[in-house]
Amino acid sequence: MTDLVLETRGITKSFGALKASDSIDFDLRPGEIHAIIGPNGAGKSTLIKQISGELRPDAGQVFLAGTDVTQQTTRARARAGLGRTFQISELAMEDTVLQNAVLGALGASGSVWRFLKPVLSDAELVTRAEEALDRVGLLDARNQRTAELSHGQRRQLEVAVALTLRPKVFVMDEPMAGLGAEGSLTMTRFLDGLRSEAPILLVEHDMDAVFALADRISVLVYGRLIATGTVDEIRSNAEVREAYLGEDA
Amino acid sequence: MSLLSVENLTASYGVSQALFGVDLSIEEGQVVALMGRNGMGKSTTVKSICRMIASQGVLNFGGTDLHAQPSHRVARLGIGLVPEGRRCFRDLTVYENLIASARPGEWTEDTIGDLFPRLTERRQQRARSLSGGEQQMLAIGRALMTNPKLLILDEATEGLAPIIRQEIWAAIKRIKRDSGVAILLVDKSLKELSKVSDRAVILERGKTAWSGNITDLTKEISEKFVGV
Amino acid sequence: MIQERYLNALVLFGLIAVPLYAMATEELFTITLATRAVILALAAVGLNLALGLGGLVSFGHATFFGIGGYTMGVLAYHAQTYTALDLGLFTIEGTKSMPIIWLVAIILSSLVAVVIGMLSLRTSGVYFIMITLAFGQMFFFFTISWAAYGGEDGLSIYVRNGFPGLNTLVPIQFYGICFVILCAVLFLNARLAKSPFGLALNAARQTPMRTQTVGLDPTRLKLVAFVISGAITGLAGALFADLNRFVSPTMFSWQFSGEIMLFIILGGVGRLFGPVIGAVIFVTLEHFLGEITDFWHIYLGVILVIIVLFARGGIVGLLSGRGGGHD
Amino acid sequence: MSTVLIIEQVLNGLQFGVMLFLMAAGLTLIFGVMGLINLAHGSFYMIGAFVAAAVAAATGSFLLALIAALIAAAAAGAIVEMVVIRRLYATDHLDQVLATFALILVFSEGTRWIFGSFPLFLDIPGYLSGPVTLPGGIQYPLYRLTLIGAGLAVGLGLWALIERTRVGIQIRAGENDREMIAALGVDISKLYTLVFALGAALAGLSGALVGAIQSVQVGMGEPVLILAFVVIVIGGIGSIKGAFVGALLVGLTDTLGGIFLPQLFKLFMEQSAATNAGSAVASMSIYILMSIVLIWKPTGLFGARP
Amino acid sequence: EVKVGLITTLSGGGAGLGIDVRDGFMLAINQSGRTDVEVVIEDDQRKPDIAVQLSDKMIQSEKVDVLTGIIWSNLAMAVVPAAVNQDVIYLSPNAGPSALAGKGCHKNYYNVAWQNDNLHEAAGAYANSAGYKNSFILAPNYPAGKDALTGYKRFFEGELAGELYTKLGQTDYAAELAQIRASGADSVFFFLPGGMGISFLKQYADSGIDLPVVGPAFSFDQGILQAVGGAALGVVNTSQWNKDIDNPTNAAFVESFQAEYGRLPSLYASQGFDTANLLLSALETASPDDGDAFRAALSAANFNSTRGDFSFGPNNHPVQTIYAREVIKEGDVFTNKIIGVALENHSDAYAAECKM
Ligand SMILES: Nc1ncnc2c1ncn2[C@@H]1O[C@H](COP(=O)(O)OP(=O)(O)OP(=O)(O)O)[C@@H](O)[C@H]1O
Ligand SMILES: Nc1ncnc2c1ncn2[C@@H]1O[C@H](COP(=O)(O)OP(=O)(O)OP(=O)(O)O)[C@@H](O)[C@H]1O
Ligand SMILES: [Mg+2]
Ligand SMILES: [Mg+2]
Repeated sequence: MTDLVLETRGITKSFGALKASDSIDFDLRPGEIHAIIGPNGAGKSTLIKQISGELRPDAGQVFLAGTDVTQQTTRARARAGLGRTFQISELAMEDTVLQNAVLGALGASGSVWRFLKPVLSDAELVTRAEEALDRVGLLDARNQRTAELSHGQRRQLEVAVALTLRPKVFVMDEPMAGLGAEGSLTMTRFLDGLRSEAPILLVEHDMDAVFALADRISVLVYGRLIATGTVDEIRSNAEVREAYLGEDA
Repeated sequence: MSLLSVENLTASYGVSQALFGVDLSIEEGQVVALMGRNGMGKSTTVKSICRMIASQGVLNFGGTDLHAQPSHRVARLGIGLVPEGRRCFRDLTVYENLIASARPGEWTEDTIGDLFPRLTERRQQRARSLSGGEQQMLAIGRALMTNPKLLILDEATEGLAPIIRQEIWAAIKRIKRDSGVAILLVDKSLKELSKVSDRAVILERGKTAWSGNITDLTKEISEKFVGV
Repeated sequence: MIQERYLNALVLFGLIAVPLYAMATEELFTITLATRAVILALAAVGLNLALGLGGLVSFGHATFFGIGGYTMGVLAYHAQTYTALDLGLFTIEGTKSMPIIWLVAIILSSLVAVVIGMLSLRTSGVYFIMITLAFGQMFFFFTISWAAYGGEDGLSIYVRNGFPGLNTLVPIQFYGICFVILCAVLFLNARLAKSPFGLALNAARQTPMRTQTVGLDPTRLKLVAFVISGAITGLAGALFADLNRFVSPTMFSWQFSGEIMLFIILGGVGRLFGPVIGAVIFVTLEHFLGEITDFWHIYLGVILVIIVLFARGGIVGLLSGRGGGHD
Repeated sequence: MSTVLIIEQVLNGLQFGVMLFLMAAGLTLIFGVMGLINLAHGSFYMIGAFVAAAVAAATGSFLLALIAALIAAAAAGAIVEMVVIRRLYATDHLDQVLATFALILVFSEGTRWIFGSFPLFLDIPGYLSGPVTLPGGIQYPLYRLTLIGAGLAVGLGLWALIERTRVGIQIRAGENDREMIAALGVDISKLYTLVFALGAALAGLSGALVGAIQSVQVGMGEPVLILAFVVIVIGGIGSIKGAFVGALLVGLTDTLGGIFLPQLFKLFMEQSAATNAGSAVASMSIYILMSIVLIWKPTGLFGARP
Repeated sequence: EVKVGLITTLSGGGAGLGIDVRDGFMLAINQSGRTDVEVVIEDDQRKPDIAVQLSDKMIQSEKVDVLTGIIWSNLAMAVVPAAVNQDVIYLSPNAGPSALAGKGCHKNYYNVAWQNDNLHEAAGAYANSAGYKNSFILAPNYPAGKDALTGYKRFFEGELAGELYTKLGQTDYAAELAQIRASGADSVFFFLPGGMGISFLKQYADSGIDLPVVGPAFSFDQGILQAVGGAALGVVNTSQWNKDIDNPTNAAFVESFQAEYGRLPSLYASQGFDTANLLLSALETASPDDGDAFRAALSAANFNSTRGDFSFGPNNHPVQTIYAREVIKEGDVFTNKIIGVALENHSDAYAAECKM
């Protein structure tokens, strides 16, 4: 089982009486996009937070490329190759687009304890950052202040920062949130290309995107994984239709 | 006379201008879709109407010049806002969020509870610990509790599960059918918008680029301005 | 509107020209005032590193200022009384040499900053403001009752300490020392802000979550900033003590912490020269308003209120037309 | 030390705590609930005491003096809010620090300008003076019991206002998102002026009440300011219950520390050194308490907000 | 032409004392009618660093011959040693820290008020004469507070029922009062300057404790008494001056001060007045330019003091009589009345250590 890029075993987390994660076993294989869907408040973000290290599970373990990282910090997991994007953009709003990307490159290089040389004269970091910006189509905006970006551009920057880390696995919490119809399409195409680089754990409510992208889908309801399967299996699963999809899909 | 009429509206964030001349009008009881790509000025238009940023041009609501009113008066005239990004009061409980700005009318805690039973379950939980979707429901409930004449929903279904999205669309339809509330809708789902809206206004670079009956919104037009 | 760069150059020019002019016209006290302004500016530049870059609103920076001051006071006191300083395990001699005193001041304030920083950084926001204040108050009350070194009366050092090759008793020479140190620290600060560390620190202030997910430790970044900041303010404290040839617990007082912060806000948070301009203006106002009326605090207060209300981004923001710095 | 004395000292500690709460109550409202750093809180406290002293001297009535203190401080608060503070809600805390620091200067020197440089006289009214005997034979000043009563009443009233009324909810909503609560139809500007004035009035009231047993002088507000901040932060910002518990803790620590620390040091030190060291540590004790609380619970005892 | 620098506290909390010293000083200068004495006045805000800078200014820029005015011991300690070493005469109108009276004495430093311990020593002496056997004593925890208790104990012959150091700036004394009540003391001595004393006395009066209180004049001075009110009535305090000391200089001083400023003079005003008169008397015989002669003229103390006989000891500190006074009410005004002598021609404990 060591070829699993990411795995959780029996992850459990309670908030008071509420069980937000109830013994969740989840895995991510190389080269795949594995989507997690589920009603609002089902515990998707809570699961992601436990995978990324923002929250400690009450019980259970998280494995990253076969190593137990349950006790490790967010930081250590990032260094071990976990690239995460947030449901609500977490960016340094006063800084430029390039600076945000360089931050990612800097984190990956680990050479932050340098105090005198201007960071933007470090060709290696800047190249790495610009490459990532180029891939998401933000290179032209590199000197703009992040606060001036439109919503869609910020989502792209989120992804670019994750790209600079050259992660082994992407964990993305609702990357399409707030994107217009057109933006969602563009993002879908981009993620489709990304899967060859590293597998993606995708949490998303945009079913068009999920059905277009996912190799497998897991459904989370009230903290429990009630089903895992291919797009077609999930689409036709009565329980999933009732809890999540409605008559729509 | 229209309930809300907006003519040649302009607005800026500091030195950068965001609106260059928006025209739109809403009749009583009408549902109007406000569309456009990301960053075209939809939310800025909404914020101008609610007087949350300074703007110029005509802003008339039921015969009152909104530009002469502070933000809270606008709301009391009967405009209820569900803002982009939810903006629930983090440290207040669900219940407190709902009643903080409530005004008497047909929407009460009970009727909101019927619309979103989940909120009733979380009545004493603080908004900050709600899930994204729960917060969205709360924001809608909160706006309805002000019992507005015009309800403005800026991306109200963002981040919601399909089944809840359907509930919200159903709720919007119900509001449209049962109460005389007019609705201004911003949403990315063209399919749903065309089902509930009477009219559509499309923004392009801060200007009204197209407006008309929803039935006249052809595939070409929407592809040109919205991308799909 | 002046470009910030030119404004900064103008300030530097003023800091050179005014004392030289004062020396030529034998207005010695003007030099003393300028020295005071430069040293206070140095203390504030130190705080600005934590506050402006790292977002750490320390209401206890007087702690480091006081430690620097007492380092000077205690070492010079032992040198002046020809007694050794007994540290239990070993004894050391006092000294009247500025470079040694500075070094000790920097080391001691850094050490204290490490401890205070580690404890305080568990908190954030207003809690951080208050816990740093608490540490400052502890030092304040400790020195008040520290009878061995004068308690509330403080310590007088009759003759200013020495610097190799200079006569520090000549006001303009001592001013020169302080001014050069200020320039060096400003230079360091400017480089730091653009360095990898500066970028990361800046991000840690704005979005700690993001900083963590790229594999950096925001707390450690802030701690390092806090320590550098404390060391600079400590150095300023040592200089201040030498300017006055006197140290007392007031150097630890919360009012003083507030004053350093005031310089920064007045000048412009996060602006390289903000603290310098703030300190210069404050010292000038304090001195010249006092000559006009007994109730000059009222005028000072009104002027400050007007500045807050109408100069977003401090004086630098006002003059350079780039209002609303960050935070 | 006898048990009765120990009990009496614990009582003193609690009493001091309630008095601290009374002094901090206005600040709890402005800082804790509205989220505004108001360094000028001590100035309203001072204004209350001075106005009370002046009115008491002129009319001889303590009650009138209290009412006048309340009104004067509220008026000062309202003016300050409308002229200065209103423009600072949207900006960061630092501008508030600078502006309200400047206000301290204006108020302190303004008071000195109007009332002169010497302390004023304000005394306990006859009907509240002198000690009463408590069960257990403890002699306790009636006026201090009155202060306890006033503190408890103010605390309870504040708690009910903030937690139980719609206005309270709106105030708290405003602290989370001013723009949004306004966009939903609440006149938050007017509300904030009122709240600020109320906070100032409470400060003025406590200044007048406490001033009767302390010295009414320029600068009397500053130590109060710091203590009040300590109290609120220990309890956790935004929590009235926290402020109350924080006040009691500070009161007990301060009182009992002053008494028992020197005794404690005597166990392993010689007499006068122990007195010295003990008193030194005692004067730091509340700050030590605060840092321990914050290191243990970084958002105070009852504060939830990160 | 003589230039005098007067650095004192004119703004903020302790301004009342500084203003009194200044007013007393200027009254004497004006009465002398001399136009060749220029007085430069500066406000130290009660901050030591500001005081030091002002003294630098006085010495460097104003080139004053004489400095005076400082109220507080800690400010004096910051200013005086450096100033007198630069050959400037310093005349202290208040504050006499022991460090400047003993080993640290200096030929250019003259104290025209008292050595810090003096009034406390007198209080101890008075307590003996009043027959107190068991005193409870308290003072704030800072050098002047420690000096105060040491001074009291130096002369008091009875037992101590308790000894307490309170926090500097403390305003609530419930805990201390409970301890006093339980201690079995027969008298209380306290040194709590400024607002601390006002608070203590008010709370003491309200506590129902009925022991006699002794203290130094600072908490019972004209400026403060009105704020303490009835709570101070009957309390005995020690002072080298009072407005009813019977000599022509004093009578003229009290009358002219009242006429000029519309209030009763305080202890501090009398000290400012005496300081100025000492200076004026020396200027009659010598010029500050002639250092030794001028110092000799100062040491002679050849002036009419408001407190009657006044002379300097070997350390340039006063040798003077210290009285016991009682707080009384005259019409609407609270004031003091001399009830006896506490110490006759008293010098200080440090004079022997002074080598000049
Ligand atoms: N800190 C917390 N304290 C208490 N309850 C919490 C906390 N965080 C989350 N919850 C609750 O846990 C449940 C799961 O929340 P989570 O954010 O993981 O949902 P989600 O699946 O991501 O929903 P959405 O799709 O709406 O984002 C929700 O009911 C939420 O209210
Ligand atoms: N706070 C702000 N400061 C500066 N510019 C802004 C700000 N908010 C929005 N803008 C700019 O104003 C323009 C209009 O933004 P607006 O938010 O109205 O767009 P929108 O149509 O609502 O987009 P979306 O669909 O992404 O929500 C954009 O170019 C955006 O970059
Ligand atoms: Mg989520
Ligand atoms: Mg929008």
